[in-house]
Amino acid sequence: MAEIRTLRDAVAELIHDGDTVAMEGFTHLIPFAAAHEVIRQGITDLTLVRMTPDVVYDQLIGAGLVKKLVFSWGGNPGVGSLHRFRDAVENGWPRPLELDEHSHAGMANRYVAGASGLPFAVLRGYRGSDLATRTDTVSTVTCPFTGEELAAVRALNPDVTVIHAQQADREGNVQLWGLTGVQKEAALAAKRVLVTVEEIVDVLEPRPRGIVLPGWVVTAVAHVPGGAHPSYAAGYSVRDNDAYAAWDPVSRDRDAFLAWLKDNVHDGSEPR
Amino acid sequence: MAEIRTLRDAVAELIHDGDTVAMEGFTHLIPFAAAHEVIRQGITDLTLVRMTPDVVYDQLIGAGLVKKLVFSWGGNPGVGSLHRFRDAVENGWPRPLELDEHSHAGMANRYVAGASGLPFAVLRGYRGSDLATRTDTVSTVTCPFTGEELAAVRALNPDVTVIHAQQADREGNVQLWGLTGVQKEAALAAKRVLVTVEEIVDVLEPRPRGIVLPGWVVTAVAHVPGGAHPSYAAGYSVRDNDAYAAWDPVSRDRDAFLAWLKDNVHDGSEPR
Amino acid sequence: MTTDATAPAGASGAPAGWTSDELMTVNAARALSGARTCFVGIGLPSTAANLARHTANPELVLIYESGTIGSKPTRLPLSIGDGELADTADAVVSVPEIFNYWLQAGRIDVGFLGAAQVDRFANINTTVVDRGPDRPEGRLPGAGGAPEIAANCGRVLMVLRHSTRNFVRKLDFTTTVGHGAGPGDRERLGLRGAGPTAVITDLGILRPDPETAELVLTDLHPGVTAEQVRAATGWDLRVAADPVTTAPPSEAELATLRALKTAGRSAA
Amino acid sequence: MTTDATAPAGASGAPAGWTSDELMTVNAARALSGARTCFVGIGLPSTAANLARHTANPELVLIYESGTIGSKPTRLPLSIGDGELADTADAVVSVPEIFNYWLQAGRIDVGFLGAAQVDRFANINTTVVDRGPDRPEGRLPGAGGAPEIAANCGRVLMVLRHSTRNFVRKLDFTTTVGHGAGPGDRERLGLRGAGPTAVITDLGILRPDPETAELVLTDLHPGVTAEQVRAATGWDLRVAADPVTTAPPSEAELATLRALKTAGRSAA
Repeated sequence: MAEIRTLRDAVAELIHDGDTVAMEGFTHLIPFAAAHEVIRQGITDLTLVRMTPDVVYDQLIGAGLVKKLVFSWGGNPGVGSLHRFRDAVENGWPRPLELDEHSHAGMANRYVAGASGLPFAVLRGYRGSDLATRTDTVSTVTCPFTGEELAAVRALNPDVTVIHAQQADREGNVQLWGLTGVQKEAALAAKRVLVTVEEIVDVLEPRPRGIVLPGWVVTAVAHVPGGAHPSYAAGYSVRDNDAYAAWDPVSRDRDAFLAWLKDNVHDGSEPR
Repeated sequence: MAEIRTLRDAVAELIHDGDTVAMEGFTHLIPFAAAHEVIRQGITDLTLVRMTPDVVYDQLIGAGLVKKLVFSWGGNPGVGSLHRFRDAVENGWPRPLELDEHSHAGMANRYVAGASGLPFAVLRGYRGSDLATRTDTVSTVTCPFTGEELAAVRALNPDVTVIHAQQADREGNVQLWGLTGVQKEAALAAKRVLVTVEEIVDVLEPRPRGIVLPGWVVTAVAHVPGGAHPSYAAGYSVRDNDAYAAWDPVSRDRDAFLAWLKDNVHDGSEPR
Repeated sequence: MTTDATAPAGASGAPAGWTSDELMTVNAARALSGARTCFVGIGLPSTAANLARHTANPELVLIYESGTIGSKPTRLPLSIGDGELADTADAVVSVPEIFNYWLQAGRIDVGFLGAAQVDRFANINTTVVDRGPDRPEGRLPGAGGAPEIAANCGRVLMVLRHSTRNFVRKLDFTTTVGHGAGPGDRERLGLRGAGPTAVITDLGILRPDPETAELVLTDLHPGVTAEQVRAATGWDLRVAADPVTTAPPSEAELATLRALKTAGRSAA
Repeated sequence: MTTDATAPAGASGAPAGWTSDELMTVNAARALSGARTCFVGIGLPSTAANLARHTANPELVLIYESGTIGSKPTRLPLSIGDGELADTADAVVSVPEIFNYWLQAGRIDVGFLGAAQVDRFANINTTVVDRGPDRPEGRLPGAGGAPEIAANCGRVLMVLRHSTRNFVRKLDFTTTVGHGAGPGDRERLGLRGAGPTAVITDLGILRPDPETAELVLTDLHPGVTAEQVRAATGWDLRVAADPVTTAPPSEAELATLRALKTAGRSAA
């Protein structure tokens, strides 16, 4: 069964320099607080995996902790570009950023293969796209029954997957509901799983549109109310759109970003 | 959106001689009433697909309507053998029965491939088993990244899938809950979908552990309370274990079976 | 130039004015008339698809890549993860499921996409742009769902603002295939469906020539000339023999669009 | 012969008697001591696994191929679709998910199987039996989940009644691979885990020889002799140098097993 830890201890124990880390949450339930704890602890040389890097990875990239990004769409949803991501890719600031770039369908299936214990997944995808020319994790397989050629994508098996959920019980069983994205697959594909939760409850009541991760596939749970802010946590908080909009000017400017990082993450008063 | 029809009309319209038909429901929510309507209408030369043929396919096979069975486990759960199935396979009565036999994992993945619009699925399976020697729907593929050889199974795309669910609304949106087995995959893999339901409601309230099939992927809904009897319908009825036990002596004897068929299906008073 | 252009105050019951963005969105919504299901990209496509559900096509089933099927938002979703998309949906499924069981299986009528760069065969680049020999590649957001949306829907609609920056002679990178290098290319690549059937912009509508698959200007928005559109296009754009003029936005269309946008904003 | 055999009334607090089936089930349950997760076949394995959860291993996570994870039934499930399996589970998932994400990914400690025919390398036949030259093949139920359960769990336990009909020199059909043709075969075939580590019967327990992978009689149930077991085995069964005698069922084990069975029956 999963152990219930402080965020600080859980991050220190589960995430190490050089790890491949997936922090998932498709717009909803993005584990911002855990990412900020990674920044505070200065865990570096990370390969970050995420379908939609979002503001959360912009912050990690800007902090200089990321050597490689595996992703399929990198923008600030509803606002514009991720400027720290662009600055790293275009100008190598604060360090060069290697990319492994896919489509959403490809990334989703890479997690599915990882969760399924398979080395690859098959999909109708990438046909005619230049994406395959820039990665070695897309190839083809031929159907042994029809002769049709299909895309193959290599399985993703992160060292650690971090997600945010609404609830856990005291045995570390976790329930999330609403848009649950690719979180189950990302968690089951990983060697270690850290879940931050809004609430720890005595009994997890099954919810409509809920998924449950049993405690024995979760390594650690940390109680971090608001741990998905500024993204949504259905049933607990709505999206802080102002924060997403406010990110744009901050991220456009290196100094503004560094000041933001100091004030809001290093010296901030977030739950740890 | 799905049309709401009588069972008689829906079966007549959707299921034809020679069709490949999947009636799914993993012990729970088995569409018995629809199968009996197929028997009454004498729809024949069917290829039947189902992971666990159960008593429901024993009846269709005994009625002489089935030329081929695609399956992975054919028993009377908790009771013993399916004697009509055995009589057809071993003695060709009332007609020979061709088999395409798989493991559960293989069958489940064949439906997944069918639902996904892929010609095949990949799994770690069948290794060292003689199963592959008796079917042309198992083969191998080689991972283009690791060189590992894995099993490939051919997609299943039934002409018709028939399932039983707890509820539909008037637009033909369907919700089932509890053990939902492989029903979503079987339905989405098929060209036509018939759903019998316990109840037609004004509004489908999302249920814990529920899945919804939107009306636009369902061809017809028939209101057939008790349509899963003698299997379970969670929230509506429990399993009639006596009926499963009583099936054993009936199915052991050809004459007893024919008498049962006449009394209970052809002359019976089931909802139609 | 695009968002501020307004039409003159209309006579005969027409609204007092509209922006070119509104013209684009209204026409994009109209293009969804008759569709049963639409896989909706966020941004302009989502605005148009939601407008369609409130005007031209109330029965339209909206499908978002975040896993919602049959969403019926009363305001514009603020992101693809907006709770309202889930709360009002007929079904909510995982992201792998939405791509594999719903999109890839070929059961969606219309894929609705935006784009950064489009070429004459309606191929799309959303990955990188070449900014000249002395500058690094410019980074765009990336593919998202587009390659498989364009590959697996019955047909594809695109909506984007018209400029030589967006409508280019040659893509710097092909993220998503529209009609490839021309007729027969979709079949050769094993892509399902008809591919892009209309590119709706703030100036007019381009559609592929049935013979050559090259985009042709077939519709002009009120007050826009073919020369304006050609000037905003990076290749030598062909113009249909007798381009039609799109109907101006109706009062109902404009009122609905503005109400949707206001509701979306106030919910922020 | 198997189900009616009873032990003499016990002294020193032992229960008054037990059937050979109860001996088998109690020993099968004990074999689950220390396991975290068990993928449970229906029938004898399910009875044993449920008994284990009420005796030797209260924390045991039961996983059924119908899609339930962490079921905690208070009575024996009557079939794999029993509503109680779902109602008491930590999670309920689809059948494809249980096989792909949970079993195939190698996250289950123990696979617990029954069998119709077993050979000396603990390979299993549940497909067809040869009934002689003049008769058609006899039909068995088929593979079910067994091939992949045996291929993907950390180790495999088997429970079945002992007779020359079940323990055969040569399988008529290999449905499920245990140790194949001997040492190294699992690795060669790419099968995960240790394979079958114990075959628990109504007479005793067989375990694979660490060197040869051939099943050896290592444990005898109280009152059973090695010769009885050899006579009930279709090959020349090896017997460990000093086979241990299994502990008789405790009062608690028997009472719990009988209560589970009664509850199961009365719920019918």
